[in-house]
This record gives sequence, structure tokens and C-alpha cells, in this order.
Amino acid sequence: MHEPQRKPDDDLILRVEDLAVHFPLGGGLFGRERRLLRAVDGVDLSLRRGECLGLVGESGSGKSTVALSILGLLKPTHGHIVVDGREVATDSQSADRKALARTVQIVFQDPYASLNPRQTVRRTLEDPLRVHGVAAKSEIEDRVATMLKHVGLRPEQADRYPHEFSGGQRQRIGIARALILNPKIVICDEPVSALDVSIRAQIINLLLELKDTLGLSYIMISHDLGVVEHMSDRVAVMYLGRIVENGDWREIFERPAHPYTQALIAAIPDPLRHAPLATTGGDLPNPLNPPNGCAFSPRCRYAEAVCRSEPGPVLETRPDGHAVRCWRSEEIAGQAALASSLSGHP
Amino acid sequence: MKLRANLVIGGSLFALAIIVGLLAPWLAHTDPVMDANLMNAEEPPSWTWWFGTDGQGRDIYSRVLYGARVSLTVGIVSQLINSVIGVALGLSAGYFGGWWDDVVNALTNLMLAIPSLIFALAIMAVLGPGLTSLLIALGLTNWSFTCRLARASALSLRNQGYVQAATVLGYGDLRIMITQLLPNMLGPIVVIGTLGMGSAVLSEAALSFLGLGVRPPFPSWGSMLSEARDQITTAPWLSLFPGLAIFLTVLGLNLLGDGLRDILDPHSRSRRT
Amino acid sequence: QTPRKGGTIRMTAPYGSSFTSLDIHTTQRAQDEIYAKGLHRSLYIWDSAEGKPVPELAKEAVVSGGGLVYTFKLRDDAYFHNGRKMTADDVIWSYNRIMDGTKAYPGARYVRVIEGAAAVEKGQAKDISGLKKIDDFTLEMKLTEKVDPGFYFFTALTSIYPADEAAKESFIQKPIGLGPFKFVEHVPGSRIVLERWDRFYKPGKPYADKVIVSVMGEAAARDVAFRNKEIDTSVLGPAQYVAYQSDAALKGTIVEVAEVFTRYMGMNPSFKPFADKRVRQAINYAIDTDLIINKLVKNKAYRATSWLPLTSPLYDKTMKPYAYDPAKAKQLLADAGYPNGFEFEWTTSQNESWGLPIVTAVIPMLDKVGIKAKVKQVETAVLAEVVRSGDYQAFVYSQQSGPDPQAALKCFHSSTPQSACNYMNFKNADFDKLVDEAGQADDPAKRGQLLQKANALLYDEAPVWFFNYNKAVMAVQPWLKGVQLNATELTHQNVEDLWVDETSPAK
Amino acid sequence: MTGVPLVEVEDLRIDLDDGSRRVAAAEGISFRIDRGETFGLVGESGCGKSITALALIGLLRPPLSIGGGVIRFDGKEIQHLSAAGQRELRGNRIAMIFQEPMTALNPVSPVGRQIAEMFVLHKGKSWREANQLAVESLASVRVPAPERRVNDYPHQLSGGMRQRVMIAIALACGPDLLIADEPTTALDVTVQAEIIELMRNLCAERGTAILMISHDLGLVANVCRRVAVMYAGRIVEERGSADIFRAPSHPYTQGLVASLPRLGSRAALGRTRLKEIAGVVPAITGFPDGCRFNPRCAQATDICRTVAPHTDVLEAGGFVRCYHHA
Amino acid sequence: MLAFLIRRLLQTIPTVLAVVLLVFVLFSVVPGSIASTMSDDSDPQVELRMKKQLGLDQPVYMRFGAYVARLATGDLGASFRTREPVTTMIAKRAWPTLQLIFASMAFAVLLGVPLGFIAALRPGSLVDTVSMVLAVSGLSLAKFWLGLLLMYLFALKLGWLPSFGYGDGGLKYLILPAVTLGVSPMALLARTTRAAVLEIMTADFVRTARSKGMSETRVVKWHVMRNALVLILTTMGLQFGALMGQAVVVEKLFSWPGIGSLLVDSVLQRDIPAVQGSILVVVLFFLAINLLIDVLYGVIDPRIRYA
Ligand SMILES: Nc1ncnc2c1ncn2[C@@H]1O[C@H](COP(=O)(O)OP(=O)(O)OP(=O)(O)O)[C@@H](O)[C@H]1O
Ligand SMILES: Nc1ncnc2c1ncn2[C@@H]1O[C@H](COP(=O)(O)OP(=O)(O)OP(=O)(O)O)[C@@H](O)[C@H]1O
Ligand SMILES: [Mg+2]
Ligand SMILES: [Mg+2]
Ligand code: NI
Repeated sequence: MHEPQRKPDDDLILRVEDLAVHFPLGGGLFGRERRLLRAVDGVDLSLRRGECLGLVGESGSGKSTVALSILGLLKPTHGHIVVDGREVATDSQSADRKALARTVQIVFQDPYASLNPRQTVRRTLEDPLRVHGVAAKSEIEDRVATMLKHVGLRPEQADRYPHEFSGGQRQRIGIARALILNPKIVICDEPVSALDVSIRAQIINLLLELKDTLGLSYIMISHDLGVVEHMSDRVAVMYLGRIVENGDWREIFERPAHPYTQALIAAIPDPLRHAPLATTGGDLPNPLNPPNGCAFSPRCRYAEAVCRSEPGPVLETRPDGHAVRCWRSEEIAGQAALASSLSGHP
Repeated sequence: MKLRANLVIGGSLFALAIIVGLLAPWLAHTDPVMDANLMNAEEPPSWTWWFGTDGQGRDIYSRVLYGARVSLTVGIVSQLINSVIGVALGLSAGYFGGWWDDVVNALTNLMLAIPSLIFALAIMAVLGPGLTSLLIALGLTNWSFTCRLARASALSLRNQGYVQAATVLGYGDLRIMITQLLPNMLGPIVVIGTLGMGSAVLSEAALSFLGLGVRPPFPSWGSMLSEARDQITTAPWLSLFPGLAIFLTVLGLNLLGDGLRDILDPHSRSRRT
Repeated sequence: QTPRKGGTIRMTAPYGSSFTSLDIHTTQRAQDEIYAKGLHRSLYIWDSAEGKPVPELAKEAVVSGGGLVYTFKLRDDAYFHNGRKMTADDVIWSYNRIMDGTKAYPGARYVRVIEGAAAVEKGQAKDISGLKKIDDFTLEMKLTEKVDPGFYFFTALTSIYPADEAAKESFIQKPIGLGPFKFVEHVPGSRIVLERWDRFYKPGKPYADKVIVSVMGEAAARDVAFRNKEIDTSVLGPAQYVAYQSDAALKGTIVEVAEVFTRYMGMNPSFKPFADKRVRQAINYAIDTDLIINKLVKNKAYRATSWLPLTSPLYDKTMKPYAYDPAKAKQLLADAGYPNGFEFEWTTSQNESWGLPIVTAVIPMLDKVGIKAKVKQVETAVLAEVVRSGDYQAFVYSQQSGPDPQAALKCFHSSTPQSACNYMNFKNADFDKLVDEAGQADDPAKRGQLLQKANALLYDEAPVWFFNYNKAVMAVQPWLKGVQLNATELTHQNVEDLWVDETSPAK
Repeated sequence: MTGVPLVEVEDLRIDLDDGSRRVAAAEGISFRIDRGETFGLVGESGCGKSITALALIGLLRPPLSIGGGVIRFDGKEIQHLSAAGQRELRGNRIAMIFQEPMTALNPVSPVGRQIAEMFVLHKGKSWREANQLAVESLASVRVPAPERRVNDYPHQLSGGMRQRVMIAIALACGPDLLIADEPTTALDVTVQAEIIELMRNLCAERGTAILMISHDLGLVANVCRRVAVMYAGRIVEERGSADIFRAPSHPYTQGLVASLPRLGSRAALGRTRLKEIAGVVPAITGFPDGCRFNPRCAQATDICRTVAPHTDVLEAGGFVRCYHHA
Repeated sequence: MLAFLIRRLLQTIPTVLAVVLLVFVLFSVVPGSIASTMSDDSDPQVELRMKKQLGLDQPVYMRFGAYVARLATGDLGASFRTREPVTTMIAKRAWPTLQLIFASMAFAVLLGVPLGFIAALRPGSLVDTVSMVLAVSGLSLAKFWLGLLLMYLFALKLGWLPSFGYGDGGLKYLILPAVTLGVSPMALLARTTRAAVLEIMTADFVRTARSKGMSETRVVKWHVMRNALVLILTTMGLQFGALMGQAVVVEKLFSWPGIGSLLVDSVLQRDIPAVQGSILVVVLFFLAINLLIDVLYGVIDPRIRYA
């Protein structure tokens, strides 16, 4: 065990150090060795006040697991999570849980499954206040009405049930619920991917507005690199439970250093070019049986012997804040800049 | 629409049985117990005796009406006990997981492994015949399905966004279980409960047949049917009417259950976990 | 008509869904004796025509010692089914076995009448001292009381087993007896199959080749099977009795006999109201017993006068049963200090002839004189215990009241413990005296008179509501002949006398 | 290439019987696909893309049915074909890939057998031969070690592998038309790229036309030569794929193009507020009168609210259904 | 696979132990004793001695310990009533009960599953409605009443079948009890099958199969049946339990020499070792059947692996 380093870095509102979450699979009452799924393995992250951190990566790479650990919904196997100067207790007592609740909140992907179908919107928004000791009726009503207005709903809609709302409206309710306790950090786990295409912009705009008006910090998880690029200040790229690259959004999108990040960006179809998509070959590795060496090595066109035998190097932060976990990042960086300039985005 | 037919028919049959039970004192012609008059023994159905009379000269019509009280009490109360036990255990097991889940699972497997009628038989032997014993016997032996269902629902609901959100918002466990999980799993549980009531009514009859039924003199349909079985050829009305009452009520409950399932639980699946 | 040889007799065992055991010493259920009558033999046998036990394995019995010593000349032609000849040793061995106190064989209560038997039971002696082998076929038996041993040694509970063979493990799987039929197969819960024993000691008997005794506890099922000609005998309950009587095709199959059971409601004298004789009499007056017998029991019973039943040699034809007289009942209650009646708890089993249906019919009648009865239903097994522990206010029961009148009345003797058969814990000095005197009397006529007096005293004391004496009714297929009217239990047929003619559908 | 287009759909209407009445889930659907062409269909969830595809392949099941219009395949009308006649086409000449590769394959049947079925059904092969051909098919969709993989069950394959199996099934009999209904929605971008390229190459090799359905305008524009945009049961615009993105004509298409952040746009233009399309998609039972986009359209006028617009042919090719199109 | 079997077998041990404990405790507090059912008027001393002989004078936990110890050696004790070893008694009854249970299940499967298929393939049709009404009715009948009616009809009125008993063990004796017992699992299977098939018919892979140009019959034969089987098996496994329970009633009604009637008799006569033994055997049977079904799952459904 190592103590979390208490740097007096007031700017950091969230620090994740060496986080690991392992799920035991199968195994019964009697014996039979258990298999471990290393969903998250050695993740370091930090979030500054007012910042939006984009978290991208393939499905199953552990993005949601990181999010749930920060929220205290999953017990990390190892590591430290410090939220607003307090360590998230691993076996959260209810007092801690409440304190945490006032700091970190989440907006879920599925606007249909994330609202209790048997509760009115009002109940959904008022109950958290009551749980957190707001007793005055007028105050509760006030705060609910204000919050509804914030997210673009009319207060009189509060007495309806979720099924009476459209997907976009539900997502607004979900956002209102996340914000009702005035948290400092909001984790958005794919907040728009389940929404109708024509609605997505509404929600993205809303999230950005709220961030500014309420001074929030975001962790933005998404598959849609366009959305991530649009919203993030910094971006972390995950692959198979680890962060492979981490840096300023411009760095990541214009000078991706990790071959995986490059592949990810290159795989986005460009509507204006009727051209073949860049492919990496190979499939996602099985997290139960990860490849030897660097996890991306079987799909990596730069892979050399060292990549296949040694696990990726530590995440090495360059002076500009850009960090990469790759044996060959130096050599690749030059070629990538070239590739991106050729891709011809307007 | 066709789907609703079973709901309407089932609901009406069940409602009829309840009404009959509630209004028995007003609808009945005679007292079901005291008005035994051996002078009128074993009259076949007629205008005076709508359903005929039994060997003790009691009016079967009145006894069937009063029998509804006992039989429905058995059905409803025992199933309520089952549902409460099943939901409490299953819900908490699914929600908390861990060792408690293991314990509940073991209990459920135990209950599943002993056929409920046999278990009820054993309990009745211990407690002796009688209504209370019957309620306990049937109420303690049939909760495993409810429990499994509640557990499975809790397991899947636990990962629903709104439950996770409630946790993130700092709700207590009990509050989450009661306000977030329970209301959303009620549908299928009501369905199972309805079907369970039907089988409780049948179990009451079976236990009566085995000599371990409700304590007389108050009639239950099961005990009436069981007592009349020797005369099925000679005085068929004795068994016909209680038999029909059981059949129609259980049929009603089964139809009602199916109907509710169609509405509440369209994607129900009896998958084993 | 000469009996036909061959064929299969298909009897039913109607009292429950299986036989208790193939070791007939362990069970006294009527159910088991049905097959035992084919398989086993005892020292005596019930002669239905005479209405009394007669020697069976003994050819003759010589009484001496003031009526206490019996010297039996045993048959020398009785062979066990393994081919061995029976001797006096087998009798002594069997009775010793029955007295094994650690096993609590129910037959012990009969053998206990032999001197020294009780000592064996208590483990104080190894052999019964009152039994002496004179030679292989002569046996001397010394009794403790002056009783007719026939009443003690005619049931299957005291069957004679082959000495030593019966101690083997396999005996209980494949019992060996002296009866006219030998064991073939037992399908537990279903049936027992027996086949003719060719070396049976009665010449020319048995007639049939095979006997099948099927267990059929469900009256309704039995009814169907009988009508369907799948069985040759069926015991009828009241409902079916009426039905068969009114069915031209079945009327002729009915065989009925008065049995030696008295059905009654026992009242606990330690429950205050019942301590008063007038209350007990009032109950007898308040119930319209004839109506119940007529309508509910469908005349499948005889009105009880006092304790001794119709079939008892001492039944008193001159006595009149209590009349139905609610007014008198009310009067008696008022005299006893209960003008507004009282409430009691009535423990009953589900039995259709002496259980719940009777109770439910009686309740409204008692209600009319102000007595409220609350039903407490228990299983038969529990009732048996309740009755013996005295843990009741009232109960309804059926108790053997014959064939030996002295034994029947002895149950009410104050020296008889409640757990034996004095279920009402009856204590009456006059009664005791009468019974004791009868026990001493050598003259049977004198003894009879005394016992009849005791019986009359019981009538007046009314420790019970005298309900009825059982009438046993059996349906017998027309092709089954030789059925005996056994008053001790109609289903107990001496199978060697039964035969089937060629119209029987069974092969 | 002959003059007869491979697929010609004219004024197709698909009815939905909701128990009490029939509503048109899609209407006035007309388009044409030439041999070997790639044609895209985009639109919001629920706008009727899938049912249009199902109508083409003859798989509409109650409560849905064809309510009018003509579907010509290879010059022959097929909308009233007998069940047997449709089966003759289905799988053999028109094949389809579905969205969810997990559920679209029978979980309890080995994938090899599921491919082999095609040869048994349409080519009259024995199971033995068919199994052999299945191995070849798997190899053709670049599944490694196909001889072993044929015996695998769907759950043993990754999502991308499953979708390859689906493609192998669809292309087994060398169909003239492949309908791909959101073939990559459930997949990750890197895997999506694999699948799209695979499909594109295989079809190009065999001259198979593709009808590709997706939410993702960017993807469709990249893959297809022509694109039709559907909104609330109608095609609102059909264009060459480059045109539709560069100069969308219908206000809805314009909204779509402008509303979503495109990779690289922030780097190029800085973070601008995204353009929103106000309101929500109408429900199928409550389609507005006139132009169905009018409640959400900034340019809507009275006529838009009453009379549905006709198709206007554009000079640059394609057509649009709007009174105010650019 | 073997490892799976062993693991599952080990897992059943706690259940079995719990059953033993439960039944033991239950029957150690039951009123009435074997002694009172054995004889009408034995003297209390004898009764005491008998209790001692049967070990009933010891405290419950001692008896339980002794019982479990004997159980471990496969000894179920000796019946109070017949004084035979309980294992022998049960062994004699096991075959008829198995016959009855499997015959009923066969009846239920052979009738219920096709009925469910037919109903599901024509949902809303007359066949569907009629078979489902029949199925629900089958579930709603009191077993012994149904048995009596069948007995009355097929034995007495039509004379086709014997009305009772085990006879010589022939098939004709089996039919009526098996049908009586099989009606409700049949009804349940018909309904489950119908629901399962209906659900599977809407599954995506069925649409895929149709898109291959397969006829409906082939779709059902190649793709629906096996999937439906998984659900049908589940219902079957659980129905075996209910069947064992109902067998008690049916065996008693038809004088069938099975474990069910042994159980009732023993309960009513307080023959505790026999009760414990019978329940234990019933439970073991149920567990064995479900183990078998779990194995079958693995055969039918490749998603379930027993690595
Ligand atoms: N409760 C759990 N038990 C076992 N495995 C889990 C659990 N939750 C997640 N996993 C596994 O952990 C890995 C990471 O899952 P996670 O949901 O964090 O991925 P993700 O990056 O959010 O993916 P997606 O983009 O699909 O949401 C996956 O392989 C997943 O199967
Ligand atoms: N089986 C059905 N029963 C009832 N309505 C249906 C059915 N199938 C489709 N619909 C309705 O028809 C309309 C068009 O559906 P369709 O599946 O074609 O949409 P889609 O454009 O493919 O959407 P998505 O992008 O979500 O797949 C929808 O409103 C849908 O609700
Ligand atoms: Mg996720
Ligand atoms: Mg679709
Ligand atoms: Ni540490």
C-alpha cells in the first residue's frame, strides 16, 4: 500500500491513483479456481475544477467501471480515489455515501432505464433533497422548480411520470436529478448515444451551458469522438482496462501518439470522402485472456518484439502534459502528425 | 381483444367468489353449521334446496356460500404470507448479494426440493388440522417461486440506472429496496401470487382428502368435496357443487393470472438462474 | 352345492392404504388380520356360526385346577409352510416372543393372562412359567384368572409362529404360518398374494388356489372396483349401504352382521358439568339418536341401549334405550344447576361412522337444550392418545365391547387404568363389586346375571352417550360362497371356507 | 448493365394495424437501386427504415403489411408474390444483415450450420457439401481458422466475428441485393471499420448492390453513392452522397448535418454552439398534417402545415420534398 | 463435465442435510406417537419401554446426532410400524413411484408439448383457444376429484381399464393414475411451450432464418424447437417436484404402492423413521432429476458450459 500523495494541489478536484477493479467470475461454493476479469488495472486520472475530461475507448475497456468506482458503486480492488480532498472509503458508510453524493453525480446513457417508471418527476427530484436533510417544503419546491428550468423543462411538468416524456426530455430529467444536490463533479456516461440523432445537439449544448453556469467539472464518457472532441478539455484513451494515452484534447486529436488512438481516429468515416476506412485488423481481445505484452500489440501495425513480450511501459507524461503508454511512441509520433495532416479535415 | 378475455372472465369469476363469500350471511338460506336437520338429509337439488342437502340435512347452497369464506381465506392469506416471505427474502438477497444471498439461495433450494404438498402435509401433522394450521402450512411452503422471481428482479433492477442513481444520491438500502425496487417488481409477483392462490385452494382440497384439512364445522370447499367423495355415484350433487366452486374459482384465478401477466409482464420468462 | 376347487378369491382390506407389517404379532389393526386369517393360525379360532371362539390348533382342552389350568391336546397334522410340523414348542416359543417387553407386542395383553407371562414381559424371567410342554402335542397352560382362554387366543395377534425360523431376518419379508394359504408376494401399499397350502390340516380345504387381498382405503374407489367386478368383497359405508340396497343389481350382494363395537360419546367426569349424573343423562335424552341412526348412519348400526352390544351373549333385550326427550333433558339440566346449559369441547376424529359427521349432527340437538359444543378435530392417532391420557372434555369413539362380556365390562372397573380401556376414568363402587363378584362366580348363569346388572348400572350412570352398536356391511360378489357372518369383524373370513364358482371373472 | 434497375420501389405504403385502425407507418416511398450500386437510407429511430427494408425482402409480419405501391425486383413485381415465390428470392437473390449480431444468430446452432443451411436451401446441396462450402464462406469473410470456427456457437464469437458470420450467410448464395440494416450500430468504431470495408469489398467483387441503413449520416455518406433521408415515414430527400453532406437541401437534413459535432470541426472552427433541431420526433400515431417536419422547422409556413409537399427534382440530381428547400 | 457433476453433487449436500434436520425437528414436536397407534390399551409401562426401545426417550439433539451418524452409512433406521429397515420399505416402493412419475411426465410431455406447439403456430385460432382453455382447466381441477371422475368413466362406464391397484405391474394399471397425475404438468407444459414458442418466433434469429428463404416448417424444425426445449426443460424439472407432491394424493386414491402412500400412512401413524426416509428419498429424487436436467441443458444449450 502506498499513501495517496497529498500534494496541496487545490486545483485538482478528483484524483484517481493506481485504480484496479477485478471481477471474480464463476467459481462455486466448493473450490474451483476463480477467474479474474481485470476490468480496470492501474488507472491514474485527475480532474481539475471546471474541466471536462473526455474518456474514450472501445466497449469493455473499463470506462464505466472507472466511473462507478469513483461514484462508490463499485469497490475497487486496489488504488485510491480522492474526491475534493477526501478519500472515497472503500466500504462506504452511509454518512460517507451521503457526503460523496453531494460531490459526485452521474448522468446515465439510457434515458429509459435510468428513471424509475413508478415515480413522478417531482418525487425523483424531491426525494434526494429530503434524504439530504432539506426539510423546508418551500425550499424543496423552489429548488426543484429552479432545476427544472435549468434543464429546460416547465415546472408544471413535474407531476408527470417518465413514460409521458420523450427520450430527450427524460435525459433532461436525468441531468436535473444529477444536479439537484449541487454536486461539483458530474460523470456523463454516454449521455447522448441512446438519443435520437436530431435531439443530441440539444443535450450537448445543455451540458455545456450548465457546466459554465454552475461551475461543474465533467468526466465525459463517449464512443463518439466528435462529441468528445467538442466537449472535452482533456482526453484520456482507455484500452483493455488501462489508460494508453492522456492529454490535452488538441494534442490527442491532432497528434495522437498511441497507435490505438490513431486507429480510433482513423476509423471514423468521413462523409465527404468516399474512401476506404482505415482498419487495424484483428478483433478486440478477450479481457479474460489478455494478450501478452502490450494489450494492443496484436492489432498494432508498429508492434515489435518488445511490444509482444513486455507489458506497455508506465504512462509517461511529457512536459506538455501529454502522456502515452507505448514502447514506440517517439517513432510513431512523427508519422502520425503526417497522417493526420493528410486526412484533410476541413 | 382476445388478450383481455381471460382477464375479464378470470376477474369476474374471482370477484364473484369473493362477493359470494362476503355476502354469504345475506345470500345463504340457512346457517351452514347449525341448521342440520336430519329430516331433510340428502335431498337432491330442487326449488327449496337449490344445490340439494347433505347427509346431515344441511343446505349445500348455503354451505358452498360459506365455504367460499374459508377457501378464499386459505387461498388469499396463505398466498399473502408466501408473497411477503418470498419478496422479503428474494428482494434482500438480490439487492445485498454476498453471504445473505447464499443463505437465501440455500433456503430456496431447500423449499424447492421438498414438494410443497408434502411439506404442508408434514406441517399439518405437527400443528393438527384447522384453519390456522392450514394457513401456516400453506403459507410457509410455497414462497420459493416468489423468492426466486423477486431475487432475479432485484438482481436485474439493481443495475438499472435509476437504482444506481438512487445509490449515488445517497439513499439508504431500505429506502432503495422499498421505493425503487419493490414497485418495479410487483407486476410479476402479483401474477405469481394470483396463480399461487389458485394452487392454495387446490392444496386445501388435497389436504382435506388426506385427512388434514380445515377444522369443521365451518365448511370449506375442499372438505365438502372430500367428504362427499364416497357418494360420487349415489349423491353426485354433494361433490358437484363444491367441486364446481373450486374449479371455477381456481380457473378464474388462473385466467386472471394469465391476463395480468399479459398486461404487467409481457416479456415474462421462466428462465432458471 | 358342492364347493368348487380352484379359482382366485379377491378380497379387499378397506381400512387404510397399506398393511402395517408382515409380522402379525406387531399389529392389531383389523386391516392386517384380513390377510393373516389366510396365512396364520392361533390356538383358537372364532366360530361365526356359534358366536364364540373354538379350539383350532388344539383338538381339545381339558380344564382343571378350579378353572385355571388348561391342558391342550394339539393337532399333530398342522404343518408350517416350510413343511415342518407344529409342536408344543412352537406355541411356547410364540407366546414367549409376544411377551418380549422390549418390543411391546400388542398381543401381550392377551398372553398376560397366562401365569408368569408378566414376569417375562418385565424381564424378570426368560420363559413363561405357566406354559408347560407335556409332550410334543400336549401343552399345559396355567391362567391367572378364571377366564375362557378362547377369547384370548383366537386373534391373529397370538398366531403361532415356527419357533426359531421366525427369529430370522427373512421372516418379516416372507412370513411362514400354519394357515390354509402360504405367502407369495407382498406389494406394499397394494396387495398381498397368497396361494393354497396343500398340507393344510383340514381335509379338502382350502378350496381356492389363490387369495389376493388388495389394500383399498378409498370407499369411492372400492365402489367403482366392486361394480367393475374387479374385487369380490367390499366393505360398505352408510352412503353406499343405501345405494346398494336401492340398486336391484347390487341388493343381493349385501351381507350384514352386528359387530361387537359400541359407539359412544365419552364424557370426562373431571369436567365439572359431566361430573353430575343428571347432566350425562340429559345428554342422552337430548339427542335424537334414532334419527341419527336412521338418517345419517342409514341404519347401518343398531341403537345402543347400554354398553353390551346386541351380539354379546349377555345383551339384555328387556332394556329400553334412552328416549328422545328434550324437555326431560332440560329439566335434568336445571336440576343439576345448568338451566342455561353450558359449553364443552368435543374431540373427534374424521371417521364417518363415529366421528365428525355424527358430531355435526348432534351439535344442533344439544344446542336446543342449551348445551354448546365446540368441535376439536384431531387425527385418529391423536384421538387414541387423547382418550387414554384423559386430555378431553368429551370425545366420540368406537370401542370393542365384546365378544367377551366380562372383559368388556371390566373396562369400567375402577382398577382399570384410564390408559388401558377405562377411558372415562369410571369409578363406581357398586359397579366394581358386581364385576368382582362375577369374576369369582363359577356358575356361568350367575356370572351372567351379575354382569347384566353391571350393564344396567352403566345405563343409569350414563358415563357416555350410548349411540349405537356397529352393523358391519360387506358387499360380496354372487360367485363368492361360504362367507361367514363374523361378529368380531366381518372382514375377517376364515379363508379356507370361502370358494368361488365358475362365474367369477378372475382366472 | 441493362436499363432495368435492380430494385424499383414506387409509392410504397406500409400499414400498421394497431388493433382499432390502420395507420401508415411509411408512405410514398419511392427509390431505385441499380445493379452493383450502394444506396443508403438514413433517418431517425422509428422513421420507417427497417420496415421499408423488410417490405423489400417480404418479411413484414402482422400488424405490418404492404398497403399499396409497387416493388419491382429485376423488372418483376414482387409485392404480391406467393410465399414460395418470395422464398425463392429471399436469401438467394436478396439477402439481409441485421443490426444485432448477437440475437440475429441462433444461439444453439453452430455457426457453420447456419451458413450451410443456405446451400441446402437454395443450392440443393447435401449437408456434407454444404458444411464444406460453409468453411469456404467463413474463410471469404476473413475469419481465421474457419475449419475450427464452423463448429463454434455464436456466443463463442466476438461481436465483429458474429457480424462476419452474418455477412457470410447473406452473401453465401451470391445475391444481387444485400440489405444491411444498421450492420455496425452495435460495434465499436475500429470494428465497424473492418466490417464496412469487408462488406464493401465483397460486394464490389461480386457486383452485389447494397441497401445500407443507418442512423449515421456520416457513415452512409462515406459508404454509399446515393443517400435517401427519411423522416417520419417519408423520404424527404435523396441525393448523391457528397452533395447531401456538403449542401443539404431539406431543412431536416440541414439540421442533421449541422447539429452533430464532426471530428476535426473544433480544431478547425473552435467550439461553437451546436445547431439544435427544436422539438421532438412525432409519434407514428400523431404525424402532423402537411409536411411532417413542420412543427420543428424554422422556415415553416402555412402551406407546410396543411399540404404535404411533392418531390422536387433538383438540378444537381436527386430530389427533395420541401416547399422551401435550398 | 465430471468436475461439474461432482461440484453439483457436493452442492446438494447442504440441502440434503437441511432437509434431514427440518424433517427431524418437525416430527420431534409432532403430537401423537407411534405407541398410541400401535395398540388400543397397552399399559403405560410397556409404552415407556417401547419408547426406550425406539430411542424416543432421548433428547432430540441426541437422536438427531445418532440419526445423522447412521444416515452417513446409508442406514435410514427401522420403521416404528413394520420394524423393517426403512431402506427396504422404500426400495420396494420406489419402482412403482418411478413408474408413475415418469409415466405421468411422459403423458404430459407427449401431449402438452405438441399441443403447445400447435397452439403457438396458430395463435388466436380455434385450436389455440380450445387447447389453452383445456390447459387452464386441467390446472384448476382438484386431483382426487379428477381421479374419481376418470375412474368412474374409464373403469366403470366404459370398462376399458382397471380402476385401481398395481395389479401385476402391467401397463393398464398405470394408465389412470398416470393420467390423473399428468394432467396438470401437461397443462403447464402446453402453456409453457406455447409461450416459449411464441416468444422465440419473435426472436431476431427467426427473422434471420426467414430472411434466408426458409419455409415456416423448416424455421420451426431447425431453429425454434431446440430453443423452446430449454424453456420446456426448465418447466419439466420443476414439475417433477410438484408431481412428487401430488403423487401422494393419487397413490392414495388408486391404491398405488408407491412412496407417496407410504409417506401419508407414515405421517398419519407417526412412523417417524419412515417419514424421514420417504421425504429424504423424494428430495434426493428431485435433486437427481434436476441435476440430470442441468446436464441436459449443457447438451442442448451450448451457452451453458461446465468448464
Ligand atoms: N459487475 C461485473 N461483473 C463482471 N464483469 C464486469 C462487471 N461489470 C463490468 N464487467 C466487465 O468489465 C469490463 C469493463 O466493463 P465497462 O462496462 O467498464 O466497459 P465500458 O468501457 O464502459 O464499455 P461500454 O463502452 O460498452 O460501456 C468488461 O469486460 C465487462 O464485461
Ligand atoms: N412489429 C411492429 N409492431 C408495431 N409497430 C411496429 C412494428 N415494427 C415497426 N413498427 C413501427 O413502425 C415504425 C417504423 O419502424 P422501423 O423499425 O422501420 O424504424 P427504423 O427506422 O428502422 O428505426 P430504428 O432506427 O430504431 O431501427 C416505428 O414507429 C415502429 O414503432
Ligand atoms: Mg460503459
Ligand atoms: Mg431499424
Ligand atoms: Ni495502495
